Amino acid sequence: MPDKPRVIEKPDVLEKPDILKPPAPAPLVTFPVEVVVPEGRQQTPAVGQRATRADARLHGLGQTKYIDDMYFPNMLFAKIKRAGIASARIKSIDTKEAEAMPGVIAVITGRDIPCNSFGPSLKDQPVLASERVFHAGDGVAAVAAVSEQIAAEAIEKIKVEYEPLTPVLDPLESLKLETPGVHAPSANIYGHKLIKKGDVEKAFAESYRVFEGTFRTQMVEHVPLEPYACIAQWDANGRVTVYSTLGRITLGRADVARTLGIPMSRIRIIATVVGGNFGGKNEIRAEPVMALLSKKTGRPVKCVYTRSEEFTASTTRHPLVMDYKTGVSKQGKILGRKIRLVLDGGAYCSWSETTLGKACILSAGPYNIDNLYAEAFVVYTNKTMTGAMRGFGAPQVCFAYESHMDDIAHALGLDPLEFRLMNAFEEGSISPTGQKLHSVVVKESLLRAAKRFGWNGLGDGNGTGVKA
Amino acid sequence: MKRRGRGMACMWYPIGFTVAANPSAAVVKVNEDGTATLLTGTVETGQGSLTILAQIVAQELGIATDDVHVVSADTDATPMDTGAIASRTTYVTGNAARIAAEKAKETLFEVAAPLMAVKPSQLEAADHKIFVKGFPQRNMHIGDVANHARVVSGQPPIGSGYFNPETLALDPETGQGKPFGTYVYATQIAEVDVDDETGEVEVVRIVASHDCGTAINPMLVEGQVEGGVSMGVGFALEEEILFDANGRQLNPNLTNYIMPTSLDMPEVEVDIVDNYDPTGPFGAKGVGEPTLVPTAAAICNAIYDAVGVRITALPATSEKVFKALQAKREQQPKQIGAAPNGGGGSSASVH
Amino acid sequence: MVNVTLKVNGETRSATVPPETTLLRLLRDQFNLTGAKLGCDVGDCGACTVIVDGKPVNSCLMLAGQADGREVLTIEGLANADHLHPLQKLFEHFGSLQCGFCGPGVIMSAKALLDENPNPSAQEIRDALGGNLCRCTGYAKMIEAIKGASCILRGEEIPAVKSAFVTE
Amino acid sequence: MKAFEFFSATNSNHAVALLAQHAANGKVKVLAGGTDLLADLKFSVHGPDVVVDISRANDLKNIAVTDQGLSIGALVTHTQIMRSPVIRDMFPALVDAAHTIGAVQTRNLGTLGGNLVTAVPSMDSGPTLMALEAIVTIASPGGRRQVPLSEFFVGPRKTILKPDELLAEIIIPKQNLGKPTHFLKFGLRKGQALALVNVAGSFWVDWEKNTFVAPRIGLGAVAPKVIRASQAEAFLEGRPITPENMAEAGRIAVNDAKPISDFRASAEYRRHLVAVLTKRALEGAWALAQKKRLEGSNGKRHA
Repeated sequence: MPDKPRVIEKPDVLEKPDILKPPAPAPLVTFPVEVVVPEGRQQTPAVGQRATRADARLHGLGQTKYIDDMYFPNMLFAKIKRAGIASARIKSIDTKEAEAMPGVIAVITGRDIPCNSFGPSLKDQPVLASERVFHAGDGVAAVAAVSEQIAAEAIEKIKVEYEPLTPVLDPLESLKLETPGVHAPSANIYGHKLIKKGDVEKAFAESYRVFEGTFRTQMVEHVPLEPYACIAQWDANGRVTVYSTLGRITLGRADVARTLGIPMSRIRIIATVVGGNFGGKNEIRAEPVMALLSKKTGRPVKCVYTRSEEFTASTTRHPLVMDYKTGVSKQGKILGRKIRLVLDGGAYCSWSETTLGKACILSAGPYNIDNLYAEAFVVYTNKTMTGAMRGFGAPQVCFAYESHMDDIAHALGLDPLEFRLMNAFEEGSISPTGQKLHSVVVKESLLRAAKRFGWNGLGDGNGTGVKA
Repeated sequence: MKRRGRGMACMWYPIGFTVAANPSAAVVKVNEDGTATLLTGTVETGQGSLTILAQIVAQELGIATDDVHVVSADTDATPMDTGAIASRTTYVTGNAARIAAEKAKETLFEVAAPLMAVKPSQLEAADHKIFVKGFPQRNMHIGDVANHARVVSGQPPIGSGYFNPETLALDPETGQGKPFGTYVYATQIAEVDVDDETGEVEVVRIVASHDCGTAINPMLVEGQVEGGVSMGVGFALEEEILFDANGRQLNPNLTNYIMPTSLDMPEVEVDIVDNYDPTGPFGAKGVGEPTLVPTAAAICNAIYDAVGVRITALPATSEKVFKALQAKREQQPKQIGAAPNGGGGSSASVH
Repeated sequence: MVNVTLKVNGETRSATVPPETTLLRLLRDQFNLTGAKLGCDVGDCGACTVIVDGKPVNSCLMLAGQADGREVLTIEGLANADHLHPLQKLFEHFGSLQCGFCGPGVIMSAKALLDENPNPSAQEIRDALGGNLCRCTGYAKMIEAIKGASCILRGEEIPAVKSAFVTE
Repeated sequence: MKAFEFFSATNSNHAVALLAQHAANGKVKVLAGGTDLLADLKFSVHGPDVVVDISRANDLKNIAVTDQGLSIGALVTHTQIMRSPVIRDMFPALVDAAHTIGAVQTRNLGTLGGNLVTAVPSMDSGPTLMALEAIVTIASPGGRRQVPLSEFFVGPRKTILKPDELLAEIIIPKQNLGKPTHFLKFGLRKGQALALVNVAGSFWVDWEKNTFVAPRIGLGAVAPKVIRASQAEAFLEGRPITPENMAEAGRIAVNDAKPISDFRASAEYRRHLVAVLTKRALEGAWALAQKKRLEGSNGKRHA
């Protein structure tokens, strides 16, 4: 460490050949030459063994290669310009200044995308917004440059002129027909589900008591520790290889083929190892953009989302507003239940249809209820799009029906365990959709958990004092 | 003063897509030494699905987990798979892998049968051997059979198979039908401490009893439950994407989006409910998603048990719990902590 | 540009990089040591944790210039040709990692803890992992493995694994 | 991150010289631990022209008891504070405060000086040092000057430091050495929490009368800068040490606080927390005072 300060001039790309050339070869990484196989992996029969994971050792050695750990010669780095405004009409996009920057190799916008829409069910999501912005995380342009730093500076130089529009943010507002359509001209309700069984009003009339409650849940992010990453490499045969953090390569390939307008046989998708999914990596994001940038430059192009893009430009968990009404007999048998669910779908459909369906089907809980009316709606808002997330609506409705169940148990002076056992499914029970259920163990799980926990009857809602 | 409470929640959750076809295909190649390679289009996103699939193939072929190498997640090299979604991999892809392994095994039996002077139907595979049912001493090492299959009888033992859960479309008017092949069930019970001065909630302990059919690998099931519970704790108490009046996120970073750290996690006791589903591979169903489903409800029920306030909107932040306590005290100034009937989120009406 | 020379996993390495280069970028892009991960780039997630002069730090919050002349240990330097570090062995044995992305950071934090505290309590382990976010595991099996590794390092028996099956 | 020039200082004088040299012609940032600075630079659209790295200035890394009091160098890391036997013995509150900052990794890099210079109202080092009436030494080309910490902060992320000045050391004056002090922080989670409110309570005891002597209360995250709860302090002075008086001091401290509502918490809730945490901090300090007395160590002011 020299004592005198280093005097150095501002770095300039043209004098920075080092970032254009691939990194130094990897040093020898040490690992045991003798591979000892853990016992569990060698046992037969294999099922039921606490076998260690095949990838565990590489994980522990830091040798698992995630996409951001991969490098190809001459690789470029891409960044996507985000709208930063929830609802607007795009008047113009000026990319000249960015294109002129030293180190910038290519810039594309939504107009460069052959078929600028995708989605698992409704194809309502643009790859890059070209006319309209539907939520603040929408991408509007992309830059490929010789370094991530230059790409990041370049997107700041892209000038986008917007005509701001009033965003729709509240799902209950959005539900009203007079509310302007997010995807005008159509109304904001884009999914509806209904499950009917017996006569719920009659059941309420015959009930000893009827309980009502409204429950709400929030928007949640998946937070995979590995942010979204993608590398696309277009070759001379017109085939493109896409390395992507995708949990569903089959659907991914179909979407890439559709948006690029090329046959599936020309697309190879490799998901390598994905650093956490939880539902957030079940559809394409920037794959078509990287493919086009690679086609345009003839070089491999890599894109890694920043943590903030992982929040604003990826799907999230649907917030729900849930109205419950339940009629019970004096003994505590559930006679009827009426449910209304409103799902905030955000800007795009994504996996909303699946979430809507599962939320509605599961909303009554694992209970025998002869009279049921469950209705669910999903609406657009100008918020971050919601999609698949661990549980597809189940965590939301479970919060509602199980909170509701406890309220009823307390009001009837019943032990929440007894009340649940009294109404829970058993082998052969008929589900809300009329399905005969098999291998049902709700009661077993209740009893085992209660035993393991040391559950002892109904509480008084005042807890037990413990030292602060 | 801290008050301790406990609350329970149970749930049911389906495996696979809602009605829509969600097939998986798989290819199993038995190598000349009796080890095997599985080709699958699903993706390892952390759950350990590839290890589970290897165990299923190994079980079918009577070899060990370590004898099965899995190639995955490449559209050029691996067969179609609906992917790592909807807690379907063990059940759907697992069934496909088992069927593919079974077909490869049939070839091995055809090759071995004449060598042991029996019919293929009289053979079984276990512990690296193919043997005559009821006469385990009459056996051949699976490697010898596999090698014979290639170099002598010229029948490379390769099997492919697919599986798609059996469903029935739902009636648009009544929603009646059969949307899923099977369901799993679970109960979680939470113990919490609530600081009745600040509203701060600490989750002390969670007991989680989960059904996943046969636990192909109990260690990985535990891992899924422990991870799901942590996501459930965040969902219950901390996590929320917040927006400003113009629809822009206020906290799109891990500084201000609050998820559980190691210091925020309770002791989690995982309990696997013994169960067997005849429609699953070796009785297995799945476990990925359901693990976080009941957590928030159990915690909020425990908060109610501790201090008698019902949180009706997640997350149950300290401030929300405090405000609920404040409202409750104003409601019943004289009798704090009295019998909470009516104090809940569900109002009652008598007929 | 700045010239940096540092000891990485016992080997002296040099590079000339732009001043704004972080230690993480230096390790990953210049030295091809990709074990340390970029998860948030602002020191919240801990996936980039490496040990500098014996202390775990977020390599995304340290400039390459600051690391000049220092000793850096990354996950790649933990095992040797003969055996895995007990932490690596037990993280495998207990299934402590799932997607694995947080793993290198978690293991380096644990290594630094055990170097200073050969017999940490569960709470001390939780505190040591407080800067390493994990979304898959709920941390439980990591804590088990770290406890186990501390036993091995002290030459004691590893406590038996809690099984999810309770015999009724 | 935007490009900038990088200079590394070998000691505090060198650092001040570098600042003087570059502050004239451009925006200069001082890099100590870097945990706040680098996180900021990664988001800032207009970065600094020059970054002066002082992390190697070893003359700013000492902890020592001088005739002025306890001197803590600006570059002492939070981890060093947690492990310093002197500090652990005299001011467990400083140890607790350091422990609540970020996580191990950030505590290993982050410095006490950096925490103060960043001047975020929710800083965890602030309340305790305010309660202990700390003084800071500022090094500038003209030499060194000292100011009370209470005058060091100007507003959110603003201090009195001029571009060519450097925070050199933090001094806890002699008369407060060993003063029973307790720190409490309330965050949105246990690990890596940002304070919604943090409070330090500190007082000497008149064991004959069993009354508060020189009570001091520091409040964080409830005003544009870290403040003292002067009204509550005035109330406690000379009053008997009782749970009622501590609770009342908490209620009074609410008037000293001017919290804002943000997405983390409402002003109303923060005010409530001020009352509860102030009371609890005073209770903690009282418990510590009694413990120190039993140990026969300094539970009361040195003669």
